[in-house]
Amino acid sequence: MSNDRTPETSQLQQFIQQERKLKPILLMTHVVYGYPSIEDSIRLMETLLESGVELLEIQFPFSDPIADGPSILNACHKAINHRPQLDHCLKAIESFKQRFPNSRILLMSYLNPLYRYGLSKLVKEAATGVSGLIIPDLPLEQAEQYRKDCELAGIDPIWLITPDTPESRLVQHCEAATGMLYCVSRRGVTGKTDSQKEDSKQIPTTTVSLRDYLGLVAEKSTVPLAVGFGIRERHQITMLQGLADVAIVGSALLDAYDNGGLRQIRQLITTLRGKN
Amino acid sequence: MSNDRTPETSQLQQFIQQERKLKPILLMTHVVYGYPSIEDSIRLMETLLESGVELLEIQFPFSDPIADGPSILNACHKAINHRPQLDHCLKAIESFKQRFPNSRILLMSYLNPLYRYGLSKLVKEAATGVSGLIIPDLPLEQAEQYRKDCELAGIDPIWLITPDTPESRLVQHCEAATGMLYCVSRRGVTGKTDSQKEDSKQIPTTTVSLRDYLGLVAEKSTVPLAVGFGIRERHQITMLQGLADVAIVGSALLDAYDNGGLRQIRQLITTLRGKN
Amino acid sequence: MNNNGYYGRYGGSYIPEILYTSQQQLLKEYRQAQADSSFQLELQQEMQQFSGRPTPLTPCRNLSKLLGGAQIYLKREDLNHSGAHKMNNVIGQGLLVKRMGKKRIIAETGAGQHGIASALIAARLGLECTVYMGAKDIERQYPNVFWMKQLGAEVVPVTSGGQTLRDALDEALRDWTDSHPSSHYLIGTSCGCAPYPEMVAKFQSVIGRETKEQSQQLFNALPDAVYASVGGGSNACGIMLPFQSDVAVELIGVEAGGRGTKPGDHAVRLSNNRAETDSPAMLGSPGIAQGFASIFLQDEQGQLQETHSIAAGLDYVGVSPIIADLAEKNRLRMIAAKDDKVIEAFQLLLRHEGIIPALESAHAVAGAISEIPQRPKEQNVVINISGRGDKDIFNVASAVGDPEFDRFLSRYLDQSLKT
Amino acid sequence: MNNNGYYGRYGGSYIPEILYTSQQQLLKEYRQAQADSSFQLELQQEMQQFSGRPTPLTPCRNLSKLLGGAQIYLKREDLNHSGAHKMNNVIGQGLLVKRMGKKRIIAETGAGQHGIASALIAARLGLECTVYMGAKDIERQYPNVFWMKQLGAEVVPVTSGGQTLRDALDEALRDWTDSHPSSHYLIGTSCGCAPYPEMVAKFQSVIGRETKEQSQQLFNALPDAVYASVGGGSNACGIMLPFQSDVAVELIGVEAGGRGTKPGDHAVRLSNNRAETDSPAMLGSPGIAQGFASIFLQDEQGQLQETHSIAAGLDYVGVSPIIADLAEKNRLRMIAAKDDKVIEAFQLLLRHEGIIPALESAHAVAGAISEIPQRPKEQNVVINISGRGDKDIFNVASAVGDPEFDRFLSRYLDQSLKT
Ligand SMILES: Cc1ncc(COP(=O)(O)O)c(C=O)c1O
Ligand SMILES: Cc1ncc(COP(=O)(O)O)c(C=O)c1O
Repeated sequence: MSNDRTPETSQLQQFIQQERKLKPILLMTHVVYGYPSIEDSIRLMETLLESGVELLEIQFPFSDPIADGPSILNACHKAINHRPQLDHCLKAIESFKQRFPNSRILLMSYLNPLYRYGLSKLVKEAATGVSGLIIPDLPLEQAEQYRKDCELAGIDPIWLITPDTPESRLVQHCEAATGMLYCVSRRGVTGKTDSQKEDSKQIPTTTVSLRDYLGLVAEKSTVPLAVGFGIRERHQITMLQGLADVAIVGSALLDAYDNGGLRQIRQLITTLRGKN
Repeated sequence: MSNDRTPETSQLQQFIQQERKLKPILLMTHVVYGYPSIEDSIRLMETLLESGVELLEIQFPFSDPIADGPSILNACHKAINHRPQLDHCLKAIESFKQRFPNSRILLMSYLNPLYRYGLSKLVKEAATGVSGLIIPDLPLEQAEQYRKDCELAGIDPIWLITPDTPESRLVQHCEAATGMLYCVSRRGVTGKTDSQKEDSKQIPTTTVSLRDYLGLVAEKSTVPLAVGFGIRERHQITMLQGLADVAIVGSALLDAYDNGGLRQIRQLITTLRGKN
Repeated sequence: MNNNGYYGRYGGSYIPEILYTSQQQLLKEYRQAQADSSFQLELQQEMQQFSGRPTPLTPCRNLSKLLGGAQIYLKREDLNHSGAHKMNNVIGQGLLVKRMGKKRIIAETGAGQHGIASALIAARLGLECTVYMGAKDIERQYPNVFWMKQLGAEVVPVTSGGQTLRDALDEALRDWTDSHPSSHYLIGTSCGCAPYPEMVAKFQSVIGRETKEQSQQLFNALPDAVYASVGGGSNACGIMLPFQSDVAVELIGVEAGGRGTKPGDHAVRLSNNRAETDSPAMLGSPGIAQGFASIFLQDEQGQLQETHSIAAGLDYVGVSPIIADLAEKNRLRMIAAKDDKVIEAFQLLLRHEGIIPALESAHAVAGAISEIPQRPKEQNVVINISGRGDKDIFNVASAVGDPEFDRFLSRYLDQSLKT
Repeated sequence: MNNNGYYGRYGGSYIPEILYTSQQQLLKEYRQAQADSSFQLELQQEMQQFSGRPTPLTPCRNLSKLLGGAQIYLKREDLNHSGAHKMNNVIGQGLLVKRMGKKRIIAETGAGQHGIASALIAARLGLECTVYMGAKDIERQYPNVFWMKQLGAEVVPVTSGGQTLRDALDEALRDWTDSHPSSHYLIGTSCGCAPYPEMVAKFQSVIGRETKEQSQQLFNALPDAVYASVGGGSNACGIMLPFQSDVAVELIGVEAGGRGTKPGDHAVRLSNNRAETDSPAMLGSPGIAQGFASIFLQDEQGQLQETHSIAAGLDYVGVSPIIADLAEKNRLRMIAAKDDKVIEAFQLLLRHEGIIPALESAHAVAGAISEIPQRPKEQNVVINISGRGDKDIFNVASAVGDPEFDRFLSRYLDQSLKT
């Protein structure tokens, strides 16, 4: 849980804390830029923003997304066929930012496309529309310059932690964290595995219970906690209330979209919010 | 050429020398017992004997006739399918001996069928119809008992010599020879090779000329000389006159039989004898 | 390598946070094992007893005479158990897995060589084994899949992306993020996050150490030049690293020239560019993917590209950071050999020396052949024959166009359908 | 062996007179070479440099534990260049050919192993090479033919008789009678006229000499038992002869039990009879064929019979006179393994030790497996793995019935037809 120990609180963190005063938990939805087409992906983002999700995580696709499971992997590979360009993606985000001031946008990508673009340049340019950056294959150790750039640009670099992260390393991450912490709730990639094997009635965890895990993180951390991987149903979100500030929905969203388009998306968001 | 140096002259040798007083060269024809069938092969032998060949070489087939070329090899393999039996073969020969007293019969086979039958037993039993035995894979060195058995039975073991046989070994063979010597005129197996490659106008030899080769053998030898391998035409036989006592025709005969049956056989014999 | 696994600006460890613990455990265990003489003894023993090391250095008098230049020697990694240098690495990592107390290995494979090597060592050490292999590669290289299955390994077809090595590698990494406490990811070449490049290169460096000793025995000197094919870079690292500080020994890496320079037609990452010219128009360019920084074949947006080589083991999109660094520092000269030249070199070695190299290794031969006539006769050149070529019969038969081979397969199938 | 090449009542030289000179030349040159230390040095060098000897002795802890009897060690002839012990012999004879100044070798081959080994050494030594192979074997084993041709050898299909090994052997002998002044007949096993059995056994005996030394190193004693498969007998002679006078070492030969005891269904020449019982109703009986006296599979008329084995290298109709003699004198115990047991043993070795034996060698494994559980744990048993099993993929895939393999071949053919 967030508290106010940090001296200068980031925009994103402030936003989340503000919203949390009104709601027991926020929703962060995950979409892939360029899937199923550039245009359609933008329409999907608009739909989500219109439906009022607090946080929108936009994944700029990479050919080799090693931390993603089948749904997102497939979406990325399809998206690449439309030759997505990072600068166009940033432009789109900028326009969302203006049109949907009640939401915040996070850009997620693997390192290589950003690196090819120039990571410092990207951070600077992204600042106009993006509140936080998520780069799953950029570890804290390799990120000195990146963190400086982010600070300068006023963007939060979002760090991921997992139930396997040793405590000493958790502390490091918590110290480095600004904006929010992205807590992976279990081993493995996005989407499938546990959540599909074990009839998706529970939030999957590893050995430690989710409660203990998030409790420990909250203790060490001063920023809001977002919990991701495997969330498909309303009751999973309910369970998270009181443990985290943000519930992240990724693969489930993609699957809904693939099954029933924007209509199904609106339906899913409504369901997840518990409004029906 | 034969001369009379040997103390006791064999039956076969006497026969050849006798015939040679009347003819410039004798004919030895080669057939495979059991090819194309037991009956037909007997009819073929009868035809040859009726046509007056002086010597008939009957090959008892073996599955692995390593010194034979394609025609005879093929005949042997076909013959084996009719399950030829050595004792039946000997019986047939015995009856020929009685019906055709003006010809002599030689039994040729590879060692194994004879060995399985019992070589000593075979030599004894064969004596009633067979004048000589030809075993291409039984070398002089391995033949002590066999030679004794032959002497006792009054059968000639026919030894083969070749243009590659070193002189010292030639002398050994000439000393051991009784009945006749089988002079292979060139390297290789029966039938094909040279005679087919080089348009069959010449008797094929190796490096030494045939004349020199046979001259040398005649010098060392006291028995008649038979020359084999590759004889297909009349003029080849004419060339041998004065150099050898017996011309051996094998594959050519088989080929004629395969092409035109007994009719063609009679034709070939007539041609080879120079009677048309 | 510095402590963070960097070779110059390449290498490092760029992995999802979930893998951090296992990566650190591996790093620690590997370092300890390196310093543990009983581990080193066991390693050396298994390399000898199971794989038949040392492999010989074979003088090639006929080929040397034919080319009329330097004297040619072949380092015979084809004589290893499983028929390739891949065995050195799986033995090393396999023993490390035992040491870590893990029960299962995960491997990715392209053509199947590393898959088979992994399945072999798993059977030998009593480990479970899961091999990820692109669905297209499975189709093309089924005989290898057959053997992996016979050896008891589970072979998982990867249907994402181009359905080849790269996708298999990604999928193996995904498995690892899921299973890392009990499973070890056995990477087959000197790529991936630290300590993999260093570790694989180290396990392979037995090749170069032997070569050094054998050169002294055979021609009383170090070789003047060493050629090796470069896919991921493990056989090249293996034979070259022990010569790194012997500056008189020229090191030449040969990569897959494929059919031409269009994207998807080759796997030329290094030889057509100097890494300094960081332009994406070059064939390969710096990137960070699959856990490490190196030179990758990629487009302007940083998407990794498809590759091609007649040798399945050379069509990797990246390259070992160790190789990228050595090339950048001009300690290693990179050249490329095209498919047709490779087939020529392959046939030359068969006809004149009676040795059937893997098509991968035939790249090294082709590269050497293109230069040896210009080298003085007094020079001694070593070519690394990383593997044997029996496995390549389907590719070679297509390339030389032998209709009899097709007829044979038809007959076999007819027969098989009947029974 | 006595001076005429006899081993007891087996052996000798029963060849057409035309071959006498060449046989004598070979005998003389072989004897001289045996006494010539420079030849021996060259032989040893080529075995090391070209073929990678010594081959290791591999302890098999998993299999030993599984069977619960004696400790199992494998002599790894599969690690030779070309993948089988056949290489030892062709190196020896190849160097002898050079010594005799001949320019061409003739070889017979059944499955193709010896054909490939001959083609390899011919390429290596700059000799011409003609390989005789039964037309049926060519159909069944085309991949090997493909390699022989790629290596520059001429492969002559033999269409007579059963169109298999025996016919090829006859045909090679015929070629030799034609070409002997310039050609050497390179027999692939320890059969044929003297001095072939002795010579081949001698060139192969490096296997046993190494095994002896390695046994001392690994378990400080001679092995209690040695198992080897017996086709012609060369790998068995090779590993066993150096132990002949060590009477405490039990020697066991394993021949091809095939599908059953009907003629044409097996190649059991020795294990079902004692040679003394000279009855043709027994499976094998004494005979003289193909240049030597030994035990052959033949009918009452002395016609040699057809044979069968799942391992093409074991379906020879005769057997080495050395083996026949050792069996007769009870120094060697012969047993047989049937096709299905062989496949089981093959799979066991794959799963538990990560070693893929040739189906020939899998006979030795099957034979050993049938006895090892009854042997005390303190015993050490060596099994000769005469070759590797990659070559057997077509046979193994049929035997285990993997439809995916057939599908792979279909796809390859479709592809090939398109291009
Ligand atoms: C025989 C052989 N050589 C070379 C390679 C290329 O890999 P590396 O560059 O890691 O040696 C492979 C890869 O599969 C291979 O099988
Ligand atoms: C691998 C292997 N083992 C055994 C044999 C049988 O021959 P031998 O009994 O001469 O060793 C062969 C023959 O081709 C073979 O290839």
